[in-house]
Amino acid sequence: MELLIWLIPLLPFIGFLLNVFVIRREREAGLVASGVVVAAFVVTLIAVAMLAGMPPEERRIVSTAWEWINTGSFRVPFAIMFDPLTAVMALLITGVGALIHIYSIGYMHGDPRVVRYFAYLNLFVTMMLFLVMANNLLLLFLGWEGVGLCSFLLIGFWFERKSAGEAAVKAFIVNRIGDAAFILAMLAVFTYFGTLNFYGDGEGGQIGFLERVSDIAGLRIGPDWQPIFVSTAISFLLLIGATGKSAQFPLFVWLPDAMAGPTPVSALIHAATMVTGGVYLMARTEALFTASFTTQGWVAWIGAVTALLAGTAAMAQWDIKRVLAYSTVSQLGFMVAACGMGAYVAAIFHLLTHGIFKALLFLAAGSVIHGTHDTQDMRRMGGLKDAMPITFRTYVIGALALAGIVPLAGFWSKDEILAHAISHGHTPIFIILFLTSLLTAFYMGRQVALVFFGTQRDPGYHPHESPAIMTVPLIVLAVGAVIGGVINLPVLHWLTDWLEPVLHEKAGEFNIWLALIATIGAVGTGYLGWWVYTTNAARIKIGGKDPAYRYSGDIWEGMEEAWYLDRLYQRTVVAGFEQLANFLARVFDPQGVDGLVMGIGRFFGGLANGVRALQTGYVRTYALVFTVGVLLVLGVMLWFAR
Amino acid sequence: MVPTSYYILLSAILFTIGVLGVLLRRNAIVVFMSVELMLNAANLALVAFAREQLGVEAQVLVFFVITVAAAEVAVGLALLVAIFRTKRTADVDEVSTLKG
Amino acid sequence: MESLAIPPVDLSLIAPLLVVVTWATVLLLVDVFFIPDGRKKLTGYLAIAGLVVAGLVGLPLWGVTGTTFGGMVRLDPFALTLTWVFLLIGALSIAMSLEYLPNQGIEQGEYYPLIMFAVSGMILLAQGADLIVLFLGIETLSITLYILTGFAYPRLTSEEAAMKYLVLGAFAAGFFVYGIALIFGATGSTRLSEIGAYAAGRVLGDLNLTLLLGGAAMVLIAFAFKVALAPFHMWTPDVYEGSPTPVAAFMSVGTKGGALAALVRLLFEGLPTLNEYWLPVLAGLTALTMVVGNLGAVAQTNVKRMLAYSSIGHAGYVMLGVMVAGEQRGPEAFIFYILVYALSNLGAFAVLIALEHEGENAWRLDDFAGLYQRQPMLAVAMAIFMFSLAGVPPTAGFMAKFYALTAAWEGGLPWLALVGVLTSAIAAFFYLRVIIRMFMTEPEGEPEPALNRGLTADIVIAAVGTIGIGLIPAPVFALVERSLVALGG
Amino acid sequence: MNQLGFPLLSLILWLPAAGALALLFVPRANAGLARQVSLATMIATFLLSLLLPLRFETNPMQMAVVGAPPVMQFVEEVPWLPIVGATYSLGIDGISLWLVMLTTFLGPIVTLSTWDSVHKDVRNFQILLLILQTAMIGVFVAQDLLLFYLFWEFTLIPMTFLIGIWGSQNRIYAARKFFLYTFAGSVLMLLALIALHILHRDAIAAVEPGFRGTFSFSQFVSDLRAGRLTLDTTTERLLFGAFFLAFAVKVPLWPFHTWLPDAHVEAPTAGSVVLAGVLLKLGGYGMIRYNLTLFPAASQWAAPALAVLAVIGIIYGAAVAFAQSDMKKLVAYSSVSHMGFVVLGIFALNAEGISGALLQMVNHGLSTSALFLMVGVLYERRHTRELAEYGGLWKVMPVFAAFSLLVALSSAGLPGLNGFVGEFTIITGAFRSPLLGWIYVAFAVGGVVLAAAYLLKLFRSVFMGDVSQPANATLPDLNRRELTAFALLSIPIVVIGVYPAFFFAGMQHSVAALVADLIAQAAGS
Repeated sequence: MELLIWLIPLLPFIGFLLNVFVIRREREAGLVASGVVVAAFVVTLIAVAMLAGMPPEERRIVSTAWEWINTGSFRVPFAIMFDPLTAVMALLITGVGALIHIYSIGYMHGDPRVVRYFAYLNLFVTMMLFLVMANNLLLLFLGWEGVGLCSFLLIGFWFERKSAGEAAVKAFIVNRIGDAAFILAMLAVFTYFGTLNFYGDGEGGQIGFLERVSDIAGLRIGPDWQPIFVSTAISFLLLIGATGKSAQFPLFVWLPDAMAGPTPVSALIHAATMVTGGVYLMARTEALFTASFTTQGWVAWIGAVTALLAGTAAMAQWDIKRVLAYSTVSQLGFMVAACGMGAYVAAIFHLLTHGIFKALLFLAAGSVIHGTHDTQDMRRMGGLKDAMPITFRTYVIGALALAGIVPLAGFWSKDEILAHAISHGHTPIFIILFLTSLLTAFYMGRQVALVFFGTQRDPGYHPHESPAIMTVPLIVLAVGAVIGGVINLPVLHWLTDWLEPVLHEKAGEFNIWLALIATIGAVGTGYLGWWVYTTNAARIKIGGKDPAYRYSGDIWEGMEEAWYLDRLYQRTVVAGFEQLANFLARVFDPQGVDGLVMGIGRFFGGLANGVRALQTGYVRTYALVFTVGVLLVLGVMLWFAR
Repeated sequence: MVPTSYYILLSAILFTIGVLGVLLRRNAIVVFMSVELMLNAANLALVAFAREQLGVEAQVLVFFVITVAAAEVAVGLALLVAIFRTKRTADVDEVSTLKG
Repeated sequence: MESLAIPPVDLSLIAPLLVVVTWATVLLLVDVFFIPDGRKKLTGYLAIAGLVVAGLVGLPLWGVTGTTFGGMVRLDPFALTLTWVFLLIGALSIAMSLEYLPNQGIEQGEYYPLIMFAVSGMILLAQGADLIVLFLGIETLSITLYILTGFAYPRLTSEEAAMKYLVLGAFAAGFFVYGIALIFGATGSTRLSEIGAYAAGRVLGDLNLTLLLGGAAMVLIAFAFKVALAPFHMWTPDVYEGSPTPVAAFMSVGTKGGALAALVRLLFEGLPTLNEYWLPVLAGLTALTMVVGNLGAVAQTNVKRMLAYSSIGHAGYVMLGVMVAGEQRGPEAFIFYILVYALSNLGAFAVLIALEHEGENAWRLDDFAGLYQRQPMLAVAMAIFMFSLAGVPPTAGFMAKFYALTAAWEGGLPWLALVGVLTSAIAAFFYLRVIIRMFMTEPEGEPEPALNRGLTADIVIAAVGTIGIGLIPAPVFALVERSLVALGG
Repeated sequence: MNQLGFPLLSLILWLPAAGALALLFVPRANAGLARQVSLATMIATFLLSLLLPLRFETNPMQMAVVGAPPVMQFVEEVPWLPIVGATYSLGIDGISLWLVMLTTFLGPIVTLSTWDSVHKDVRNFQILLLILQTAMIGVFVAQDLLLFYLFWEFTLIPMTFLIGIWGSQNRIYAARKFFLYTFAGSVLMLLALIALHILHRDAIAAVEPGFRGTFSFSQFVSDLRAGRLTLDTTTERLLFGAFFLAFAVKVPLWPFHTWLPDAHVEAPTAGSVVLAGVLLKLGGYGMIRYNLTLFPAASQWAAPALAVLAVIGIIYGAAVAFAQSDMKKLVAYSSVSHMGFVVLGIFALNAEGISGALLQMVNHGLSTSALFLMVGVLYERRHTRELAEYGGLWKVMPVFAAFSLLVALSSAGLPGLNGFVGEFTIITGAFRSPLLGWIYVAFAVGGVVLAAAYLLKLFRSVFMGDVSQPANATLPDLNRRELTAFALLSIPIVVIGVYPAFFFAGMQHSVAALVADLIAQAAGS
């Protein structure tokens, strides 16, 4: 069993190594890469089956490979584990991952660097699996930064484009800011618990910190006038880490730019898996978060604010992928808000369904882009439903799922979050999230209308349907998007039960009225979005303004720019740092620090010239100096003897 | 008998005159003479002390000093002649090419 | 007046000195009558032979301690070791002069005996136990050096240097004699041991003590002048620059060695009990010397002049050992430093000579440009000497400086050691400048270095010695240590 | 005493010097032979040094006893300068083991890098490299303070020549600055050495008349710990300061760093590699070996202030690196930032911090060497180091780009590679240190973010974007030698990242002993 769970991350890693060192041909690369991920999926299934065969309380397998760091009291094993939470994450990663790998074979066909692409993809899956399988924060962090690296590599995959390089670097650095907080959180955890392990290794060794969060109950640090609970400090730092990775306010600015990468990458990394890392982290360390009332409030509000901000931004985008990107940010906001409200199961549930239908949407969008010869501006699309029937149908299924229409997957998971919000008294949060869900339906209606309805506005290309290797994964995912909700249906709540050993949650009440209102609202706004953009289709010009701009003006522009947050950062933080760095490098260092050093040199140079000036060449001057010396020496010696 | 201190005072005055001569006069010959004056002031002090202390060393030294002075002056005058040949001057301040 | 009794004389105690003086005198005559112009090099070889013989004559005297001439002259291992060092300095200086003199057109046979006389003066200084002998030694050394300085007649700089040296030297001599007079007036003796015995019993307020101190101050000043301690150093740069290069080389190490040897005797045989008076003064002068010497060198672009200032700086370092010669390590540091400094400095001057041609002063820093590309081994040798003078390991210069600093710290002068290391950081600047010019710039029509046997021998001996002593200093230290067993009494 | 029965350390130490001597007999014009002899010597030295970790006792019989001197292995001792009690004494412990290995490991890589970059006076270049190698190993293995100082200062000479003769335009300025700055920095250490010698001699001679003093490191330590030699507070702090200044300049700790960018920019590639790879480590090593061991109380006293300097250096170095348009300068300032971490770790004064600092020194030696090699590869092809001159090289030189990315990530501290382990261990140490704490770490972690910023800026400017300059379009990818060098460097970069425990194990015993003493001192004072 221990060996088996090691196989899960190792299979993709072997694929990575093969792709780096052995494989040189495109066809083999795609097959091997997809093959190992499919194999990993199968192994995961087996592992899940074996896990299910164990009594619920014992459903955790821990395996230590070697002592990773051992210095002083600081000891971290290289250890992975497999428990119900990990299992669902691993299933999502390998399952959706496998489909995306297969899809990529078609999508990336003909690209000159396709081998490298699959290598990156395999490495990503490896790292993502380490992220969810790690049994300590440090190994989780390895996966955490590892997926960041792969994200960097894949966003910048078409590095010839300037925007790709910039977006890649931006993604990495913004993530690093969150990671810095993550590091501090790890230090704090280690300081207060003496270990970074989540759980004990099951062999009578040290127990993990998640199992004894009560150790720090009531412990405070900080200055006397403003002490804070240790649990708050740690969880807040983790939250910052999560806002980076899961693209939450105020660090979500990297995700829209990240769309510069190949579309399957957006589907895998920036929709289904990597960006959910933050949510996973919060769910995993749920014990720490629930220990801090303060942090939970922050988490909920950050999630809600992000959901709303990104939802509005998604409404005003023209780029087919940027709509989905902001939508992803918005949906992640839902999950984070759910975590903040303590609805971890709902968050994970939404994470899973979102992983499926957002991957579907991205892949379908990729199919659109593929079929329109790399067109991404929706103003140049229109009327594609006839040319791309399968893509169209799957896209609509995805859109409906995202909009939360009964009985698709998205409905159940979103509803669970909303129901939790209302039943636990988080009314303001509920209002924001509900509003956002309406916006979601609206912008999906808008997008479907712009892309698939009306007439083709740019006649410069001939749209065509994608090959089967791309459409088959779409169909599979579409099926998933339709029936995915089944895993945690209100009456069955399989997922809640499955996760109970980890998250210790009981199933919530199903609120039929809420479900009814939400569905009606979603259908209504979704139709509205579709209606506005089909009827006004004639007004949409390539490079022109949105029809809604007429009514909302600057507000629309603000939405289009995601409320200028990115620009604010550019002008304050980035520009400020660049100016400071330039000042230090061009002025302070050469003239200040080095100037001081050289000044010492010049000082002695001046003294030296003084000595030189005294040496006049006149022998009588020498005699005079001599005589002065005589008087001094005599004076001093006789003064001593007085 | 004249007290030794008188001799010493005189020798000190002579010595100081010698020093001032070296410092103030520009003619090389006068400078040499001033140095001689210093040496002879010392000689005076030596013999005066020799008389007081009844020691023989000081008197021996005086002979040495006279000899050395002669040698120095011999070398000095030779040099002076050499310099005078090239530079046509006996002014010590004119001979100041080496400096800095 | 008591009757003069001739005290018993043991000539064996001054055997090396006798050999040198006699040999020089005879050589002077031989040179005039038997050696034709143009073959004066032969005189040089004979002079070296004389110095070697003198050194060999000294061998059986190792370990002998004794005084003669009524206690005016003393022989002990300290003096003997220094005698050997001086003989070595003399021989190396002569070796580098052999080709230099004809190249400069100033070849005269008297040159070599004069060097030998100067060496005899230095030996006398090392052996002197009486102020009169010290005076004699210092004047023997000085007067020969006046002549040697002006040896490049009719070159004006040479004459100017000689004149300045003579005027100031005679001026200093005046103070010396007057100082002796005062000391004699206070103590009634010129014998160092008797002065010491007298001073031991004196207390403050005693007029004789004041007299003694005044005299001591004046004598010290005369030595300070010879050693080139600031502010009595002013003659050094001009005289070194003006004199023929081998003479400058000889002077830089010889005068210092001789004068300091005498100073050690004077301070620790004559005035040990008065050290509370002279130590602060000398320490002050030493500090000033290290600062002035090294700063002065910083501003120089003339390498010869730079070496002159550097020799002032080194006078300060070697004084570190001299001042604390009452301790075990002081005189050790002094002898070791003089030996090492002699090797490195003579080596450096030898390289300078290699670059010098008649009528051209190849002393500008620029003349060293690209020397590495023209004469790599010469450049490497010069680099070794420069690093040694700067005190960078693994050269002997480092060991010497290290030991001098240790001695100073141990002798209770940590602040002076501090000044020493700080100024050595300044010193690195100008030594490095020569190295940079040699190795890191391109040559552009500088004079071609001309090497000959004498120079090569000098440079090789100096370089091997500098590196060898730097890496394995123990044997030399052992010798130095043994030579000091009998000092101080 | 010596577990091998033959003087292994002496062999390792003098083999490069012997190679240099042998090179003297190679004709000056025969560059090829000179390179081969040099490379062979370096490889032989490395192979020989492999015996060290193989035969190293990770847990020596004598356990860490408070008050005992460090347990040295492979010890050799021969009288050298009996008049002051200095001996030719060599030995290594866990603190020096990996630094020696780093030095010998980088040797062949440095030599390989000269093949394409040095064409002028090749033989003498190799001679200097070999001599430098001996000097650097000497610093790490010397167990006598005078011997240590000898090697310490001697490293300046070959390095100055390497910069000054084979450097680029401003090489003379850089060489002079390098020599004078570092020389001036260490003169006070010489004085402190002497002071310690005399204080020790006087203290011991009071008990054992006739004692002539010593420079033996372990004797100092054992007498200090046994209380036979006590230093009053002021003296200890002054001595600490004198030693520290020398090391701080070498590290270089902010604000003593300004010689470094000049030296790096002007030095030839091999020179930069040695400078960054090993020479800077001498400073960090010195702090641990001498400052912490000899002056524990003063270390406690000074730690917070020095850690502030270290943190300033981390941020400052990173910010200035970010603003550079010259690649070498960028990497040079990155060294200031990274070595700031090392100093921070050292003055955390606990096992995590110190072992982290030791490992980080090795890491920095590997990654920064590789970065300089990378700049060298580009410079040899295009003869410019301006970032703006490059772009899109990922397409032209894919293999090179891959290695460069690995190296940049290692330097930026990506988990799974070496840099992360070191940095993380250091900040763990700093965080847990009662003297420092989370504020230091918060700023230091800011340096981690900035590290990513400047390294990715470097990587993006060079490798990403389109090939804008026609001259870049035809650049050849790595040749065999370059590939070998990068591949060799990549091995430890990955291995340390994945299995650092092996490296920590070697140093653990020594570090534990050192920390035990520091704690004992803190409790005592």
